[in-house]
Amino acid sequence: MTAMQPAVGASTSSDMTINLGPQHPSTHGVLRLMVALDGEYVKSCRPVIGYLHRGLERMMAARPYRQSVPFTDRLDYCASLNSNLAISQAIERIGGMAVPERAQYLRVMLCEMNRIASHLIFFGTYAADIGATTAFLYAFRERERLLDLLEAYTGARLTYNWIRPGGVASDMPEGYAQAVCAFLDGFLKELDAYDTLLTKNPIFRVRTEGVGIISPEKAIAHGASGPVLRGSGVNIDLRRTEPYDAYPRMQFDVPVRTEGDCLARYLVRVEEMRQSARIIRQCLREMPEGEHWGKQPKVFRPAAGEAYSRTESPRGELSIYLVSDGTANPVRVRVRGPSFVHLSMLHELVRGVKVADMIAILGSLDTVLGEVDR
Amino acid sequence: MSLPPLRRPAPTRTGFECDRAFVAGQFAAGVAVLVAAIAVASALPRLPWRLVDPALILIGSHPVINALVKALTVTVFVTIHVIFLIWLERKFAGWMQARLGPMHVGWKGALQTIADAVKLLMKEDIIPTRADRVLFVVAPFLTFMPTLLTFMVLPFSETWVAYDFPLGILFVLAVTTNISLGTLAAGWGANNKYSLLGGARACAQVLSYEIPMAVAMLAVVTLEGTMSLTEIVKNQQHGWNIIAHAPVMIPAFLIFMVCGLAELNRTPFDLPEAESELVSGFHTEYSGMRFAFFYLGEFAANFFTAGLAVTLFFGGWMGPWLPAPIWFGIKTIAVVALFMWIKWTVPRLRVDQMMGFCWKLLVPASVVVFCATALWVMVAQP
Amino acid sequence: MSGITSFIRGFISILQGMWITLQNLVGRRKITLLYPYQRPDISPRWRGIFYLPYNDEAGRINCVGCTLCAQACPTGVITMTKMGAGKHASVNAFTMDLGRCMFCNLCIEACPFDAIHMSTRFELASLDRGVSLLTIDKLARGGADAVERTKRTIEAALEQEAAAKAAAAAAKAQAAASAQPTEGSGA
Amino acid sequence: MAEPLTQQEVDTWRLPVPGGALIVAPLDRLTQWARRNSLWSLTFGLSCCAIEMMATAGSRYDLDRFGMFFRATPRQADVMIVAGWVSVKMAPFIRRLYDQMPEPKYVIAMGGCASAGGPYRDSITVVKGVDQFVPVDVYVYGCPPRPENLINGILHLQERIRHEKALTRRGAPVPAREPVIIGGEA
Repeated sequence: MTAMQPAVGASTSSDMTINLGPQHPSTHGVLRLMVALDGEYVKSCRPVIGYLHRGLERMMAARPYRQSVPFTDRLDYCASLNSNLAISQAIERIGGMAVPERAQYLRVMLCEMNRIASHLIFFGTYAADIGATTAFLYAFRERERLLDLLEAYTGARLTYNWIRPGGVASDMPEGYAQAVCAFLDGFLKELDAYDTLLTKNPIFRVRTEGVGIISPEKAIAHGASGPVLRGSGVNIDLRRTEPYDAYPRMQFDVPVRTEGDCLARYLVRVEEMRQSARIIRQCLREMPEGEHWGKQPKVFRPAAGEAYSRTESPRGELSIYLVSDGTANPVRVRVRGPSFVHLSMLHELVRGVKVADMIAILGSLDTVLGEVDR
Repeated sequence: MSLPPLRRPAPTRTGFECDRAFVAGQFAAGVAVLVAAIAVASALPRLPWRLVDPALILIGSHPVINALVKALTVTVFVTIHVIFLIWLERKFAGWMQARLGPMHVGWKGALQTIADAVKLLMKEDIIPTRADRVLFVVAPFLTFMPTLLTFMVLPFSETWVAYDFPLGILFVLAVTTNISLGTLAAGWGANNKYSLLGGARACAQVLSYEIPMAVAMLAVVTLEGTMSLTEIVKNQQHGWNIIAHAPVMIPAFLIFMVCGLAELNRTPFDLPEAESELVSGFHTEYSGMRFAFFYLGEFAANFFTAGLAVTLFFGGWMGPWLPAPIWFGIKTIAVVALFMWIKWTVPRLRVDQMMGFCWKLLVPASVVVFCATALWVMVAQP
Repeated sequence: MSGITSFIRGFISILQGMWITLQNLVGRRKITLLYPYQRPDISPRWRGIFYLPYNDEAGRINCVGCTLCAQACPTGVITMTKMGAGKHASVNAFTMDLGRCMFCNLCIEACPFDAIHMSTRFELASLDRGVSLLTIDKLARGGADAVERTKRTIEAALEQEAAAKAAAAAAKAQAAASAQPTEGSGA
Repeated sequence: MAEPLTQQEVDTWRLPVPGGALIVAPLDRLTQWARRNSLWSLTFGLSCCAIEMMATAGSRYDLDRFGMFFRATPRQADVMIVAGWVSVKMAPFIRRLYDQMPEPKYVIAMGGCASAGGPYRDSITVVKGVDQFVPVDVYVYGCPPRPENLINGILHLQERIRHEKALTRRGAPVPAREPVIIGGEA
């Protein structure tokens, strides 16, 4: 990241530098923040990253194309299927594979289910950051029900590796659509209860309203995407502006809020869960019969060239860039992670706020460190 | 999704073979030692005690012995009820969060707190190298002792009160303020930045919220015309304060509750130990038994604050059929449950919001309530 | 005035929140699974530790040692050494390194002989790090016995094949020998 | 606390004092019992496994049943669950956190990465298992392990504490046991 920002005002003896992290309950992984404090006020903040670095891009480049999919599970581990989709799309583009229509619907359904799971983690951890432990456990209760469904389909709870180049690894089990619909009915009711518990709570509102305001210009200038961008009033959603898979046929609203503060980002995510539920229902209703798996070459050696895929992960624009030289392994894999971009805004956002606000702002950016460090 | 039904496996844990004879021998030897000890003890009365008897009678009527017995009773009571309260809090939190809480240690986890206490007792005791040793060692006791002292004047019934102090409320206010001294000592002594921030927050918080709390209590004093806690309860014979004088006492009780939450560092005001910000706040560096004392003090204060609320607003030990101390216990636990309920529902305030809430809202409100009570006394009472 | 109304509204919403927690406290069923005493509802598709199924009819495990699974694995979990040859091939050493495995299912999909399956076994805790290296005795259904029987089956088949080959060769030689005189005579 | 005594325990208590076992045995047993039923864990998530660790603490699996809950500070923790891969940059911090924990302390390596390097064993930046720099008591394999699997590891740890001389730390060796993961049945 950038060098340490000059402190606001002159340094005095009352300054105190504290290390938040790498082990700290609210850094969501192993982020380290070197924070200069003047009493309770943050004078400057310098994020230190790299504690989860494992050379993932290089590891993916050292393996045949299709073997890099399981590694993307561990890229953004809150939303593995969305990461699977990003690399699968890139591989399909570089190899010129087609995806059957049913597989497209299955992909959209899986991604939206994972989006709900990911936003539930955000909801829970954000509530815990603000101090509401019970909301955290309620969110995880609903997430368990969703994970049961995902487990019944994919056979894993967190790292699915189920969206593959050319389609989806298998079709749905019998009676799955009814089970998903039953879950969604209960889930939407629960979501309303959470609104009452947390969103309407005056303490939660005073903690998040007007805190960490990102102006639309700033969001665009930093390359923010996803709920952070839409919380600032910029209506860009890749599912709508550059639709892929079955998204062009889906009816859904893109929630946008103009305030740009922590509450706006939170509300955008909560509303996105409702829209995801809508998309899943549409998928289940309109899903055509057919193959879940396209025709694939036995030995995958794409011609020399490059491909770039853009997808809308729960955190924002997750893109993967592949370069091929005609051999079985890619020459270069590059991941554009939204968390990394959002984290780069942190030091500007937290200057001059209180420690508690810094935690609220960091939580509202919803970074996943596995994606930041790669 | 047809999934297999739940299966209940056979118990998996098995014991190991052992030298039963040896153990039996050891136990027999131990029993022999015990029998010998009992024999010696039973022989003791046959010794020429007549020579010291008058001295014993003299000491037994001595006020110091009397006081020691009472102090010991209070300490034992506090320890035991804290063990119960911690279990209750964990079960309460568990049920509220759609889970079960402690389950496998004793019946429904009833022995959980005892296991925690024994474990904390056997843990390594760490004093950080660059800590201020004196402050670090003294701080847990500084937070625990004032709470223990306050139990002295808490009336469990008309007779079950260690010392019926005529100025009980003044005593309570004077003593509880000292808790912040302990937290500040802990925050400063540990030489940890999180502790320091937590200690500073705790001190500011407790001192600020003391004012509206005191004013709310003074409203009760105005109503009752006495500062003795026993007298206050006795005056509520014809109706609890909160019912008989509802227009002024309900606001006073709300103010008292909010300030009580703040004094106890419970959730809307748990900034001194805010986990997501300050790791563990002022007790970040404490381990083992020293940490247990903080816990003990916190839960004892919890019980005391609830007991004070019951004494001031809910008629203390008054109640039909059951004995007085049991009524007091039931009411107090109910108020403690209310504390827990609030704690597990709401998020946490920011530090400036917390101070603003106190000085901009609670202090004026408490003064208004106090004046209203004075008016109420003049108008409603003959 | 708006301050007072917003304060009252906030107070009411806190009460609403407390109502929700109260409902959970007394009303709703707790979802806790008492795990060591109750077994979880595990999906039949759950990707647990894998095993080599034993084919009772053929008297052997299905694996033929083609290393397709090892090639499909992104992390090099599987190593094997082949035993036998041609149609009667199997493995006599097949190790799986649990410490590397991502449970990604790629090996199972790569296998053309249906020789590896994922089981729903999920209890993989141990006091010993060494257990992560699973040998064929532990992977095959039926354990060392199955491996031994596979070995015997393969050896028997190989012997049979060798015998058949030898017999064929002998027959050929005999035929050649019987044909030689005519050839010789022809020459 | 009602199980028969082990030979090992009995040997430990052969004190030259009459009634030695009567005094030491209950104390030792009590300490073991308290330690294994009150394993406070350090809030320390690294990566994917941390999400599963959170799920284990969640309502469905509820670690609080075993008296386990998460403390944010190492001073009040008994067990460190290392959940996720450990990079070379992170390893010194884990060692430091381990050093800051008071004795007796235990470590659970959760997931393949923390146990043995996991899928990243080829990567130059990932440490090949946390037992390279802290003593690990229980290895929980899986990628990531199910919450039940983690609870299973915790039960193993409780079992291990049951077999150690409680008044000292780690005196008795852990008795040989059937390896858990092995065998073809599922």
